[in-house]
Amino acid sequence: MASDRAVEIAERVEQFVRTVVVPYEQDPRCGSHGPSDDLVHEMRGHARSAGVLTPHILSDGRHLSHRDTALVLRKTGLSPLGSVACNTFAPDEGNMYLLGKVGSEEIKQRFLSPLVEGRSRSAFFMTEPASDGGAGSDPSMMKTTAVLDGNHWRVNGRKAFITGADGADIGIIMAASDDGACMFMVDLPNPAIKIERILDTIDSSMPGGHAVVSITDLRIPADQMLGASGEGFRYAQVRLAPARLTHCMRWLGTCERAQEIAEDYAVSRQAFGKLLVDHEGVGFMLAENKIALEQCRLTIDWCADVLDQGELGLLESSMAKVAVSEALFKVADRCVQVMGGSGVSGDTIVEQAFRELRAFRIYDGPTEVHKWSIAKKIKRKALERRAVSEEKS
Amino acid sequence: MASDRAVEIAERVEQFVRTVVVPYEQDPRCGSHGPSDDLVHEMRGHARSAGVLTPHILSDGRHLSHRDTALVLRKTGLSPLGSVACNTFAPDEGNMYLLGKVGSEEIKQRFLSPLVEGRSRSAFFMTEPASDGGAGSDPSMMKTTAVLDGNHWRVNGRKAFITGADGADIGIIMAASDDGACMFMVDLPNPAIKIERILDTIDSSMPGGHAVVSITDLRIPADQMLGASGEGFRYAQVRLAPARLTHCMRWLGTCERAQEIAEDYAVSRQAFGKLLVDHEGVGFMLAENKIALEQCRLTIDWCADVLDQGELGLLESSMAKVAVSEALFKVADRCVQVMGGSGVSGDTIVEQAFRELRAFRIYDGPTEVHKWSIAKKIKRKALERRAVSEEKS
Amino acid sequence: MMLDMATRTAFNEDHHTFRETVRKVLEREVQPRIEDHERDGIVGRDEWLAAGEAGLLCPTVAEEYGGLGLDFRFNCVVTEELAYLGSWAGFPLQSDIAVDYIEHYGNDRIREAFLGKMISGEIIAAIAMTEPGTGSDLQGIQTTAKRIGDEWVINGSKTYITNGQNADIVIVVAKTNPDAGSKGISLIVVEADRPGFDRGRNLDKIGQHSADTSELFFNDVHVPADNILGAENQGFAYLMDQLPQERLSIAISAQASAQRAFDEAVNFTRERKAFGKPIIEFQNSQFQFADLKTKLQVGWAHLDWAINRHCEGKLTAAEASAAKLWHSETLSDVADMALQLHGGAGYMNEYPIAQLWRDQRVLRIYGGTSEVMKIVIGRSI
Amino acid sequence: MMLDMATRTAFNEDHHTFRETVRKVLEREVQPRIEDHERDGIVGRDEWLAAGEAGLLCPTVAEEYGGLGLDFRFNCVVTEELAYLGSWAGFPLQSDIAVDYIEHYGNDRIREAFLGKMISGEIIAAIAMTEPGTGSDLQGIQTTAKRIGDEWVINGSKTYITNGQNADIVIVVAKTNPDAGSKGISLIVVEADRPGFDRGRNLDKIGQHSADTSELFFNDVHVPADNILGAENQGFAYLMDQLPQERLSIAISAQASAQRAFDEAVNFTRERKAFGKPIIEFQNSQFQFADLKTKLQVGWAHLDWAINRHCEGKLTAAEASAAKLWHSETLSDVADMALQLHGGAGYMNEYPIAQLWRDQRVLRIYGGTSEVMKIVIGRSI
Repeated sequence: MASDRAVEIAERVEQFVRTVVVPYEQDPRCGSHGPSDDLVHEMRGHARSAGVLTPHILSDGRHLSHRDTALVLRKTGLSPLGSVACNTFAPDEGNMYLLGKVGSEEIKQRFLSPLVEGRSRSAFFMTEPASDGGAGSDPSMMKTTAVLDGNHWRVNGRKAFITGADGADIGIIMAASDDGACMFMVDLPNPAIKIERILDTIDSSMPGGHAVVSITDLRIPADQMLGASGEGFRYAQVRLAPARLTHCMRWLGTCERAQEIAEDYAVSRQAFGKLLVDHEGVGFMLAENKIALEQCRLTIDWCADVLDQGELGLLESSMAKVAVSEALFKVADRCVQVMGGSGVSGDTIVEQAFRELRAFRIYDGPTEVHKWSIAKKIKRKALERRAVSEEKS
Repeated sequence: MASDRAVEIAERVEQFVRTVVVPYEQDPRCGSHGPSDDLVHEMRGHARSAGVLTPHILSDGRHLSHRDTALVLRKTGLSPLGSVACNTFAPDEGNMYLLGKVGSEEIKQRFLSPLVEGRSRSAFFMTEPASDGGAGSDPSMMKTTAVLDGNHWRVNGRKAFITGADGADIGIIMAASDDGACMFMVDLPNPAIKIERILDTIDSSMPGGHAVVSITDLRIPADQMLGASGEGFRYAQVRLAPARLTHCMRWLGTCERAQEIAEDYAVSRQAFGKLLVDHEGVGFMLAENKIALEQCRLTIDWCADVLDQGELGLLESSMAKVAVSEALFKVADRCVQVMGGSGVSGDTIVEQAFRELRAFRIYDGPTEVHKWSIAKKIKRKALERRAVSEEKS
Repeated sequence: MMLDMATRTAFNEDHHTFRETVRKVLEREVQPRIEDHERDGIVGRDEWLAAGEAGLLCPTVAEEYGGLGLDFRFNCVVTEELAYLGSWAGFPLQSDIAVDYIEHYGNDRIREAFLGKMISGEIIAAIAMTEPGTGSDLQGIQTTAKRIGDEWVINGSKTYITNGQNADIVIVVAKTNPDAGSKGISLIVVEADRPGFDRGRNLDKIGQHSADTSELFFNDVHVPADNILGAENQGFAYLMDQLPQERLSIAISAQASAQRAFDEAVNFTRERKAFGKPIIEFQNSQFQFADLKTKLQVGWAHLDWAINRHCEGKLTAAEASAAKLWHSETLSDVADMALQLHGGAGYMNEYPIAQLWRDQRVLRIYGGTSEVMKIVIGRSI
Repeated sequence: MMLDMATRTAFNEDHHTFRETVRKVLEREVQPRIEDHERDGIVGRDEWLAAGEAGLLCPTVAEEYGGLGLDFRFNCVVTEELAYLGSWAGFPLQSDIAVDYIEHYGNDRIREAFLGKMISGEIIAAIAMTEPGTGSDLQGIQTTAKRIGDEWVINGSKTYITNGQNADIVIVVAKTNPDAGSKGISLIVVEADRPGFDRGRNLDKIGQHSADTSELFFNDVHVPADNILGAENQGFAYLMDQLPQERLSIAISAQASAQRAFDEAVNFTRERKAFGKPIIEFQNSQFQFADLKTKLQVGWAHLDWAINRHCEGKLTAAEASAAKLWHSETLSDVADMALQLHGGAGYMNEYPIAQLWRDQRVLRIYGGTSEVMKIVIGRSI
């Protein structure tokens, strides 16, 4: 169960998102690469006043439990702008989590604080262009290198799909040293980090969009390494499952809102002499959505409980990511269909939800990659079971 | 969370089902109308010795919580014979629940005790033949009548799909008096209750199968009325949601077992030079199953929690029934497919699981009837929301 | 990359020859400008005129009205090639839908005035059916046309009108007898330069940006009485008569677009590697492709059956609705999986699959939603 | 209730006339005995002889071998009608699959001995491919045939063999060169009265009880050397050659069976009421029926395309596999929903839909599972 504290925070967040953020949804500053930084700052100002900025991190720096976070982030997700307004969006939310877990005091002071205060934006430079043969969804193929050069590291490489890189103030850069993968903190912009282009994508909720970035002879002082050299993959795994899951939380909120909009549409519009909702063809779609949304909530809470027990939760978060992203996409698709022509227009956030959820079935590991790894785990366990039963007999 | 007590019971049940019940699965006494009464008694004897007979009811007559019951019944369901062996099967399990809730002390003594002790079988005479225009899945259309005649009731009517009627010792009969629906307890067999025929159905787990029954001038002493006259629908609702949910629990267990069998098959058999599980076409099906099974468990637990809070849970149990029955059928279907030719043969319980789950998408309310009622509830809530927002503006 | 004709059964040599022309014209006139069309939200007049000059518009119009008098299969060729190319230029609306109303139900003056120029691309037509408050349920429309003297006076508003920005003439579906339900509907041609006619903004849509789509407003618009198509209050019957062809036309677009999605995914996954091998070699990819290829094979066989049946005059309303339903739903399945097979590139608008995926969503909605198709088919059982 | 020919494109008048005969024979000889077949797990010899006498068996066999030399469409007629009737009598295995091996690859003695009697129904054939340890992967088979003098000596076991109980002759797929993988496989005819040949029990299956299905055991079975079909070690190639027709045959059964499921559901829901109105009138029922009818329309169009293509010798292995995949998967969808529309009656075996639902499940498995179909199709991309 979510704590009373989380329930109270969630209520304030919901109130804020519904009354303050939702009216911004038709703001012209919502562009195809996410809301402009100007709009972000304006909404953040309101969030600060309302006491709902970075609501999942307590004033002493501790995070809510994953289970509590699930409730709060669902509410920030009620608008596609809500998570940006409340500073619970990707990649900052995951980056804050990571820095809180593995950052030294100096790093926290210098890089984490401005993020928590909603004054800075950050980007996580991990994925590399698959076309270069680099690390697509597979971090073990890291091609970006870090070479120690006196008391500095020199980093070279290319990164792709870097969400929020354009306009970010802080970067976490992953590169391979002789010890293995490392992470570095850098201030942005930096002339050695060049945004080659910002991709034009079908989703549009994340400020700065998704960029392809080249890193050329980037010099980073040695004390800006996050943690220890060669530990980068371990740190990435710390971030991995929670970050997957917070996507699920936010998009669940968005689809719950899409469902509300579709429901409202279905009880306010007539076709062939009766309310849309009274057509079974419509009512059944809404019923399927209601069931699917409940199951998504349960699946997220289940995985959050696993993480709260201190597990890495790689299997569980894979299962949750597949289940939630696929189910929410179907929910959004049915909302579009219930609303017909207005479902494909920008009049409501339903069409955005549809586009966002389509992308979510791919980023943070496509469904297929997760199924592949789940199948491997099934195989391992079944072989163990077989070995045990053969031993017995 | 399930209680420690339930975990302990569940472990004993699982041990019993796997070691004692599973070997009976190829017993020739497993017929197309369920296991024979002879086989049932034999297995019950073992269950009694192992201390796992009626494991969801404590020695003082109290039931485990619904949440605890969920864990225990999943384990009895690990074999399609397990729930019969452990006396947690339909309709007895639901009937025991009902009698425990609304039966007088005399009724409990006379009718409930032998059921709990696993010495008797019972049947619940509610559904009426749709072809007579009677109460199919719709109890408000009850056509069976009960007329007070001195200190007896005289009951006349026809009932259909009466599970376990053949061979039952105890009947709960629903009929309409002038006050409305009533329930009566009767000893069986009774010459006034004639089994017209036992339906030949695609499922085969329930002793006695499903019967069409005619009731002609059945005389029942007035003190064998369960509760009060006219309260029958309320009582039926007491039984309704929990009984729906225990089906989900048992069949979840069965499908978990089917998945184990399919997994074992996939790691022991080669095709085109590698283990079946290493073919993505197979591995991905097993991964989908794993996700679906977890979601079914979560959905059942969620609904059980609602019931444990004292709610009727009609909406939640409708949602759970649709979600679980549809998902488990797909799980069973994929298990069949993974196993190819042996999946459609009687060599393992996989083909039975497939047939049983097909039927479960229909009994206890077909998916469509549940979606219909969920849609009505969505409509009501959306209209309320609309009224509120119109009032505000 | 082009549509394969080897297994098709609807076309003869004449159609194949025509297809070569169509491909050349589209490659020269449309393909280089698709990005412009997407950005501008509209296809330019020049492309319309080029299409007209090359004989791509309205090939079925009878010779006596300046047309070529060809069979509907020639329309199919254009519709297929355009969809396969990934352009949503409104040519099919002109050729497969609008022109038939003018030719079949217009009087001599109307035919004279419009047919030739529709063939040449000088006149672009739109059909104004849907209204802000109604979906596919025509009986609910509110736009009225009142007979005053020798004129019709039209009031109301329409939305989601394809070719709405470009249109020179609009065939307006209006109530001429508001009390008579479906028996009080007429079709009236409104020239876009009539006072009181206004276009709303070019609507912001999820996809098909090249197809201009607008709200249209009619505020005391006067047109001559004989701008009516066919008889007064018979509009509903005319619409019903034309619907099978419209729905077949959408089915054709859907099938060709699905083939394009498949071809894109095959090409992409042959090049792109993951975990050290081309994505196409993973068994899951193979299985998904097998599933899609199967659907396409079934789809082409069915589409040719439907085209042949339509050209023989046998395609029923229910059959055409089933075609629209199946091909548009199948397109959604195919496009979705084709995108998924692209991985991260799939949601980059620069890849054709991303645009195609956005473009296709509305096919399950326009021309009658899937639900309306099911109502139509359901009634035939 | 019967299959509608009005929209079909594969058949001419001769086929229609033949179909009338087939219907009469099946109605007289098979339909009254379906319950017996289900109970006994086998179709009787009398029915086979009656089918043979009426010309239903092996219509394609050349006149020189005592056949009628008709085209494969006549086989299609029998297969369709049998599946629509709900009988899984093994006639199609005999006519569409087994007889071609004998006719195409058998020597004169073999043809002489078996063809006439296969046509008359006096000889029933089976094909023994699958083994207990292998699925559709032929390279994994373990049954061997060793050449000793003038004989083949066969050892091994087979399972899931249709017509296994009835069979008078069995075409055995055996390894004649165990080290050569797919290039070491041969086809050898084994007469059922040879010493060392044994039948296992008639297998307990989920459905298709009327189709006897068995394990077969070969324990030092001696047959003459010229019982081999075609050349030694060429069996794999022959199997590959014949597979498209086998898969098409399964696709035909699937489509006809799907049509029957639909017709059953329509009839049932017209009669049966719920909440006071016929089930067919609920919008959900209408939508489901619309969806099913659409799939059937698409399916018939595709099936006729495939039949025509096969008869022109153009149907590829990948196309036939796609047909088998699509029609069997579609059958499962249609049968499942048709059952659901029956409600409680749907899982009563007394209703044809319950039997049909059980019967159809295996079509996605036999003749190559859906997954194997996808492998075959995937390779063609």
